[in-house]
Formats: sequence, C-alpha cells, structure tokens
Amino acid sequence: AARQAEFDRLIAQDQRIEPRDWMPEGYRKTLIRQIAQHAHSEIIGMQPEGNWITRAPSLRRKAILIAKVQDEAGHGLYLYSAAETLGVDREDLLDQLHTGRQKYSSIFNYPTLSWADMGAIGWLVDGAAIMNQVPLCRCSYGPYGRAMVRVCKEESFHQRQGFEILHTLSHGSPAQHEMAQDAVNRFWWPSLMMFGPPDESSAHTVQSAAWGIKRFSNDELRQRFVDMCVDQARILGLRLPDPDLTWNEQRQHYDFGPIDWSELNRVIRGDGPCNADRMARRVGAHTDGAWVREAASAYAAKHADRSVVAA
Amino acid sequence: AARQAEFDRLIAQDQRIEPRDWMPEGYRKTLIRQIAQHAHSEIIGMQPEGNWITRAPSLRRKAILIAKVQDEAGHGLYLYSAAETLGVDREDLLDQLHTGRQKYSSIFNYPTLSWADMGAIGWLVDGAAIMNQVPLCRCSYGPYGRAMVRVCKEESFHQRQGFEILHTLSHGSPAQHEMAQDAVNRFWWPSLMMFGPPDESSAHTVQSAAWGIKRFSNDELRQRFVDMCVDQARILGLRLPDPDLTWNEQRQHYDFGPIDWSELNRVIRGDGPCNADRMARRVGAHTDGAWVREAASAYAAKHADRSVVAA
Amino acid sequence: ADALARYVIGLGDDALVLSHRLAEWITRAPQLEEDMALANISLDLLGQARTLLTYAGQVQGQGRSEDDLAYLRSEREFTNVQLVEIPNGDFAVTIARQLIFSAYQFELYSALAGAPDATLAALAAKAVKEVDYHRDHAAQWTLRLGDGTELSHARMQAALEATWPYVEELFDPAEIADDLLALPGIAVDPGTLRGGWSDYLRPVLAQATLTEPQPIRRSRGGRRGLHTEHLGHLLADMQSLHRAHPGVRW
Amino acid sequence: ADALARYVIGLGDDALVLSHRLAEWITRAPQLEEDMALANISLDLLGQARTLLTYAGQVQGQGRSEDDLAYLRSEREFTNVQLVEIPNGDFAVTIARQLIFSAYQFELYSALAGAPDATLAALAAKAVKEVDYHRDHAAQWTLRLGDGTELSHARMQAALEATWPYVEELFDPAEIADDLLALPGIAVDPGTLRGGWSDYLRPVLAQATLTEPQPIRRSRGGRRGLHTEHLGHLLADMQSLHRAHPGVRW
Repeated sequence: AARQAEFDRLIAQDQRIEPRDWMPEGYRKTLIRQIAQHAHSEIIGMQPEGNWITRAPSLRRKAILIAKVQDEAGHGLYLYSAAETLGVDREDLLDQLHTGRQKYSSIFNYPTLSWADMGAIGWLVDGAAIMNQVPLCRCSYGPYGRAMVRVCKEESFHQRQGFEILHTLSHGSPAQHEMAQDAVNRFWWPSLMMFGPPDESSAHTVQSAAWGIKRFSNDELRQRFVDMCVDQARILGLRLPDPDLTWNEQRQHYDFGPIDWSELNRVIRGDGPCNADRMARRVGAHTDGAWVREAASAYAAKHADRSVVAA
Repeated sequence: AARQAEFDRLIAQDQRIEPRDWMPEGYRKTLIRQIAQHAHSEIIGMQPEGNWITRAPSLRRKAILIAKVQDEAGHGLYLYSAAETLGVDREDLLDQLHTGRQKYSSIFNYPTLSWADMGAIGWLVDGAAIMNQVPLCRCSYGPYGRAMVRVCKEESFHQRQGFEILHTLSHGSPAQHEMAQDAVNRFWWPSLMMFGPPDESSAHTVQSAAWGIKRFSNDELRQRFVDMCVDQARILGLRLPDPDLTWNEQRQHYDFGPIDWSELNRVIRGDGPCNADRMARRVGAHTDGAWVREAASAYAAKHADRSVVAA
Repeated sequence: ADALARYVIGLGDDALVLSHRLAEWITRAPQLEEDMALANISLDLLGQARTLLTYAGQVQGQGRSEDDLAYLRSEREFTNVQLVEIPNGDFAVTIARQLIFSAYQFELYSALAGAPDATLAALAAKAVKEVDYHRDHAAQWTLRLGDGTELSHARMQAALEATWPYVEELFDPAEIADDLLALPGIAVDPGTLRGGWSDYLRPVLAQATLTEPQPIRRSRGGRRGLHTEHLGHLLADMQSLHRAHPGVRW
Repeated sequence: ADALARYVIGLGDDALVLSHRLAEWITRAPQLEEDMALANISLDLLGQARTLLTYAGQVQGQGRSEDDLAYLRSEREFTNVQLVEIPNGDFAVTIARQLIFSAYQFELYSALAGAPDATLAALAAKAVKEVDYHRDHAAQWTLRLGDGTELSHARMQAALEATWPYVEELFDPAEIADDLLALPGIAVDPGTLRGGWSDYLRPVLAQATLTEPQPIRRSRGGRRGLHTEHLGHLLADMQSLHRAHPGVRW
C-alpha cells in the first residue's frame, strides 16, 4: 500500500517511474504490451520500405532509404531494450509476434506499389507516428520516454525526407506527379486509422491517461494530424482524397469525412493485403537465422569457458 | 562368334543395329556414353537460354525462346529413351551427371550475358551441333539414328531463329549491333571447340568410325562449319573474331587461326565460368523435386494396388 | 471502347503474368516432363495474352502493340488478378494456383465463347481447349500430391491454404463493376462462374483427400491495379531489356 | 583520362554491386543487429561508390553523373570483379564473400591512400577506416560460425569453398594490364596486395578451425565486363525504375 502510494505520488507529480521502482502489475503489463507492439511495428515497418531499396531511382535516394530502414531497426532494438527493463526478454516478445499473440501497427499491412509510396510513408505514416509519439516522450515510464525522445528526433527527420520525395515527384513529370497523388490516395485513410478507434470505443484510453502513459485522446491526435496535413498538402500540390475536408471556422479545425472502421478491423484481424507476407518474411528470417544465432551462442559459451579455465 | 559375324555384317552393309540385336560390349558402352552425354547436353543446354526467358524483349521472341528451350527438354527426353534401349535407366544416367561422372558439352559452361547471346547460341552453337549431328542420323544404332533425325530437324529450325535474331540486331540500333558483334566474339571460338580435339589427339574416333557411329572426323566437321559461317557472317554484317581467317584457293576452304585447346581443357576440367552454377541448378532442381517424384510414385503404387484388389 | 479495352487487358494480363511465372520454372522443375508441361502451359497462356493485348490495342485505337502494352505499363497499370502474380513457391503452390486459376479460366472462356464480341468469342473458343488441358494437368498433380506421401499431402494442403485467400477476388462482381455496367452481355459476371468452378474443384479435392479451406476475404483489387508487392519485381525483370532500348525492333 | 575513368569505375562498381547485395539482406538477417550491421556496410560501400562514380564522370568530362553511370550502363559495361555479384546464399556465404572482399579492399585502399591522384588518395584514406570495420565484422562472424556449432562449421567451410573460385581474379595483374600500363603509380598492381591479404586471412581461418581452400583458376574477366549470369538480374531490378522514367529528377 505504501508502495502504491509512492507510485501514485510520482505519477501525480508527473515524475518518472524507473525500472527499479515498484509499479502496479496492470501498469507493467500495459507498458509491456504497448512498447512491444511499438517495437514490433518498427521491425515489421522495415518491410514496406525495404521493398524499394533495390529499385531506388537514384543513388542518393537509395542511401537515404537504406539509412532510414536501418534507423527503424535501431528503434526496434532500443524499444525491445526498454521493454526488457520491465522483466521480459526480446526472444519472448519476438515469439509473441511470430505466433500472432502480439500485434504491430496495421498500417504496415498495406503494400508499397510505387516509389512514391516511400514519400507517402515518410510524410503520412511517419507524420502520424510522430503525432502519436511526441506525447510519449513525457511518458511516466522513464526508459520508454527516453527511447521515444530519440525515436521522435529521427522520425521527424524521416518525415521531412518523405515530404521532400513527394514534393520532387509532384513537381516532376506528369507520370511522377500522378505517382505521388496515387500514393497519397492510397495512404491517406490508413494513416488516419493509425490513431486508433474513435474515443468513444477505445478500451485502453482512460486508464492509460491516468497512468501518464497516454496524454491525448485518439481523436484529438487525429484532428491535429488532419489540420497539419491539409496545409502541407497545399505546399506539395497534392489533393487529400476526402471530398468532405473543409475548414470549420467555429471549431477552428478541419472537418473530415467518415472513416471506414470495418476496413481497419479487417486488416487487424489479419485480412489486410500484406499480413501474410509480412509475417512470412519475419518468421522466415528468424527461422532461417536460427543456426547463426545458435553458432554465436555456442561460440560465446566456448569462449567464456576458456576464460574461466584460464583464470 | 556367329553373333559377332552377324553384327559385323550389318555394320559392313550399313544396316541398322536394333535393341534386340546382339552387339559387342564396347559398342554398347560407347553408345551409352555418347547418347547420355548428348542427352545431358540438351538438358544443361536449357540453362543458358533459360536465363533470358524472363527478360525476352518482345512477346514474340519470348514465345519462340520458351518453345526452343522446351524442345531441348524434349530432345533430352528422347535421347534418354534411346539410351534406355541399351539397358540403362534415366535415373542412373542423371545420377552420373549429377555426380560428375558423365559430362555434357562444355559450350554450356559459358554465360549468356546479353540478349544477342540467344542469337549467337542459335546460329553458332546449334549450327555446330547440327554439323555434328546430321551424320549421326545415319548412325548404325537404330534408336539413336532415328532420334537424331527428329533432333536435327528441330535444331535447324532453331538455327534459323538464332540467325534471324542476330540479323535483326545487326541491322538495328548501334547498341544492338554492338550487342550482336559482342555475342559472336564470345561464342565463336567456343563453338569451334564443340567439334572436339584435333584429329591427331582424338581418342575415340577410329573405333567409332569403324562401328558406324562416327562418319566424319572432328577436323573435317570443324572445317565445314567454318566455311559455312564465313558466308553467313557476311549476310549478317558481323565479323568473325579471327584475323587469320582467309580463303585458301588451293584447299578450297577457309584457313583459320589456332584454337586455344588449353582453354577447352580447363573448361572440361570444371573451371569454366559456369560449371558450378550449371551443376548447382541441375542438382538443386532434382533434389528439390525429390518429394514430388516420390509422391507420384506413391500415388501410382496405391493406384496400381487398388486396381489389383479390384480385379 | 475504353471499357472493352480495359476488360480485355485484364484478361490479357492474367494470362501474361501467369505465363511468366510458369516460365520461371523452366530448368527448375521436379522432372523433365514437368519442365515441358509447364513450358507448354506457359506458351498457351502467352499466346492468349498476345491475342488479347493485340486486340485491346486495336480497340484503343492509339496504335499500341502487344509489346507496348506488355512492356511499357507500370505495376499500377497492370490489371491482372493477384492470384497469378504470387511467387511460385514450391511445386504444390504452383499446382494449387494453377488448379484454381485454370478452373476459373475454363468457366470464363466457356462463357465468353458465346459472347457477342466476335474476337473474344473466337479466342475463347480456341483457348478453352488449351485451358481444359491445363486444368486437367493441375488436377492430376493435385491427386498425386494430395494422395501421395504424407509429406506431399501436407505440402499440398498448405499450398491450398496459401493460395485460397486469392480466390474471392476471382468471383467478386464488384471488382469489375464498371465493366459489367459498360459492357452488358460482353463482360461476364464472375459471380456466375463460381458454381461451375466449385463443381469441378470439389470432387478433385475430395479424391485427393484434401480439405477445402474456408473462404477468406483477403485483399483484392488487381483489376484496379492494386497488387501484391511481388508484381513489381516480376515486371522489373520482364521489362528491363525492352525499356533499356526504347523504340527499337527485336 | 579514359584509363583513369575506367580504373575508377571498376572500383566504384565493386562497391556499388556489393552494396546492393548487402542491402538485399535487410529485413532478412538472422538478427536485428545484423540487419543494422549489413545495412551499415552497405551504406559505407554505397558512399564509396558514389564518390568513385562521380569522380569517374568528372574525369570522363562528358557530363555523366553518378546516376548516369549506375543506372544507364548494361551488364557488359559494368567492370566489378565477379566476387561481389554472386548471390547472397546463406549467411555464411555472405560472410565469406565479405571477408575475402573487405580484406582485399583494405589492402587496395591502403595502397591507394598514398597514390599521387589526390582524389583517389583522399577517398581511400577515409574509406580504409570503414573497410577496417567491415573486415573485422566479417572476421568475427567467421570465428563464430567456424568455431560455433557443427552445422555452422560445415556451412562456413562450404561457403569458403563456394567463394574461393572468385579469389584469383582479385589479384591477377593481367585483369587490369591496360590500366597498369596507362596509369603507372596510380593503378595499384593487385599482385602486390596478396601478401597482406593472406597475412590477415590465414590466422582468422586458423582460429576459426577452418581450412583454406586450394586456389582455383575459375573464370574471371569482371574488369573486362565478363560476368556471371547473376549480375544481369541484379541490374534489371536496380535500374528498372530509373530507366522507366528517362531524364527526370528524383
């Protein structure tokens, strides 16, 4: 009870909970679930962009894209590390991903069908991710908050790169412009879904807010995102594919059309365009690499033995 | 001895030996070796051209190329059947190929590096093959001779197609012309080597000639091939890469430069550019397909059992 | 004319892309007879694709040849169903894909053979005989693999599970709603083909001791240019040489 | 100038093609750390390629950019050594290829760092530090795989056997005889690099309990544009998008 009181005090004062601090089991579980899902999203998220590395249309763009996907692997790594401070290990979390017991962001179940998708993912998907993640930098759990600071910094760099890809395409040849518009058409609605279900049907929001994990509601963040994108789309010279998008003087926000939540639910359920391919690639890489990881362990064990013998 | 006399009589009268006829062991072995090597060459020979099927530059050319490679599989099949009339089976012969105990024509150890190679292989490689094979249509062993009639007919069709590919390229854009010339440069000398070592060092020639298996010497066929190609190269508008190539009024043949036999020996020994890749593909396909062949056998066995039970 | 060209291109792309996938098997098949059989099916489909794309080019009336359509469109402009573009996988996946597709194409061509469009009808009447062989070839292998060894049974069942998510797209009229509207009596309502397709497949699967997977509402949209990520790589290879030398003759 | 450009393009192509192969591993590596490490090496090599190809374009003086050279040359115009174009194979093959190549490149760049060509010398001085890391990374994995499990030992040994045929090409002065003649003091005689290369490799292989394969005189000729059949498919994928949209900015 004293420990609970101390925890509550830290949360109330907006101070950080650290790994060695006591925490309620629900808090720990919520964090593990959220951080793991976030980590999984980073590594599955490497695939849609990885799909265009070998075809990047200039060496400069190729270098930027490889570096970006590499950053995502890095984000995955430090998010798994943050989760490990809560007493789980990466191997278990990966196992939960591979067996479908933990999820990753549904946005990565859409295919990348043209180079412009590299732009749309940077601009819209990373843009939405940042919108979601910036508040997490102040998350009550220290290691997660600090990981998010680094992640957000790199993500906002990625978002600018995505914007620049689209800008170049939009102002390039007619075929390039069309490619850019098509990518935005395909990624706009899925990006809006990245903020999760509407507030009235979001299960975790209230408790997470009380624990200082979540600081804004899904709908608040979604609105902020829409407002930002409308302005940027104008600069890009691209249309957002929503006829209902209009400025609401009273709300001082853009109104937007209804979201097809049945689509999101279908994709979450596993029937998105790429769910099966994403999992096949991930599980395949893990399975094919087992002998390599085993070799590394065996070598390390032998090596450790020898040092012991020598000592 | 009576059987030997009858065999000798048939050979002397240029009549055909058939599977049920008695034949000397050496004759049988020579034929098995030669027919098997020929069959192996057909199926390994599918690979260099197979390499360009997915990239054929027009749908018409793609259809022609698939049909050609398919013909080669067909040639392989009926040559294996001809060998089987001598009391071996295909599975054993394939095993000898896969373990390197039987060879295939060294020409297929060169890579196909451009589309023009499809032309050069048709014109030069199939051209040399025909030159070698037409006399085999009169081979003393019936099943082999008859198989060769069919093979030669299709090969000469392939040769014309190859010629046509080169002709189109040679009279196309400068890049296409250069592609054609480059292909001829690379395939000319290896094609001359397809006729085997010079007569003075050819081990099998004398006995094979006596048996009515071989009807012209390596050097005779090679000369005939050179004479034919010089004329055709002129029509193609392409150079043959041999500065010594000149008409010899006295011999009524073209003289040509010395052949680098050390190169041929190296490639036969296994150090050609593609030996390892060719074998890896062949053995890989066979190994990967084992479960399919086993399923077919198991199904056939069940099915046969059932018919027996039913009867 | 636009609608007709669009409809015909979709059918042509189906044939072209599956022909390409089958051609990838050549020199890799489990036995020589299959190198030949798969090449043969590939050639039939390529022939169909050539007729269809040539016809589409004529209907468009802008002088585009079969090669212009095959080699100079992007991934988003191809309108084949997704089923035909998925990678070959093991032999069982290739057979499952072929069984599903050829049985579908058989029903489709049978219907088109009576269509008022003379060109389509003539093509379909000729092609349906080829497709009958393709379907039979796939069915024979389905039996052998399904009722062969324990391993082959497991792989064939897994292959059905892997390919089944692409079935719904074939029969959903919504996928070609515009064509159905614009080409009454010409474009075949794919929903009407499902009965015949099932009637063919079910006994084959049953005899092969295989279980028909549950229908799955996976992704679709191939007819609208929405594809798996596999098609782009296939086209990159297929179009590479043609695109590297614009405007020449081959 | 022609000779210098040709020499520099060969070095640039080595880096470009191997960078591409390593990038193919991304999302397929045995563990996340290796996704990152292989991406890192890929990026270093890509950076070197860009510097080298840009320099070659300047030396040629015909206004060709790094992208013109990377995306608009055919397979016969690429002059990388064959080692870098062979497929990734399993992780052991990738490591063997990297060990052989990085140890070679380390010696080469060390020599070039003292070359009279200021641009090459500056590039080499910077890049040799990157390559030192690549070499070490490959050596560490060679130890782990060679001296890890029985399976990994077998695979690592097999990987050495599979890659060794491509070693001789690296060190044969005849392969770049024209460059050596035309660029005395600039082009490095590759024969002189073999000693240092062996001195680095042998102890690694010994410690990893691996056997150095016999030297094999396999095919060569990458520097003259003679390649394995694998390079063409790599370039088809790599150049597809760039070639589909001639002359635009990206």
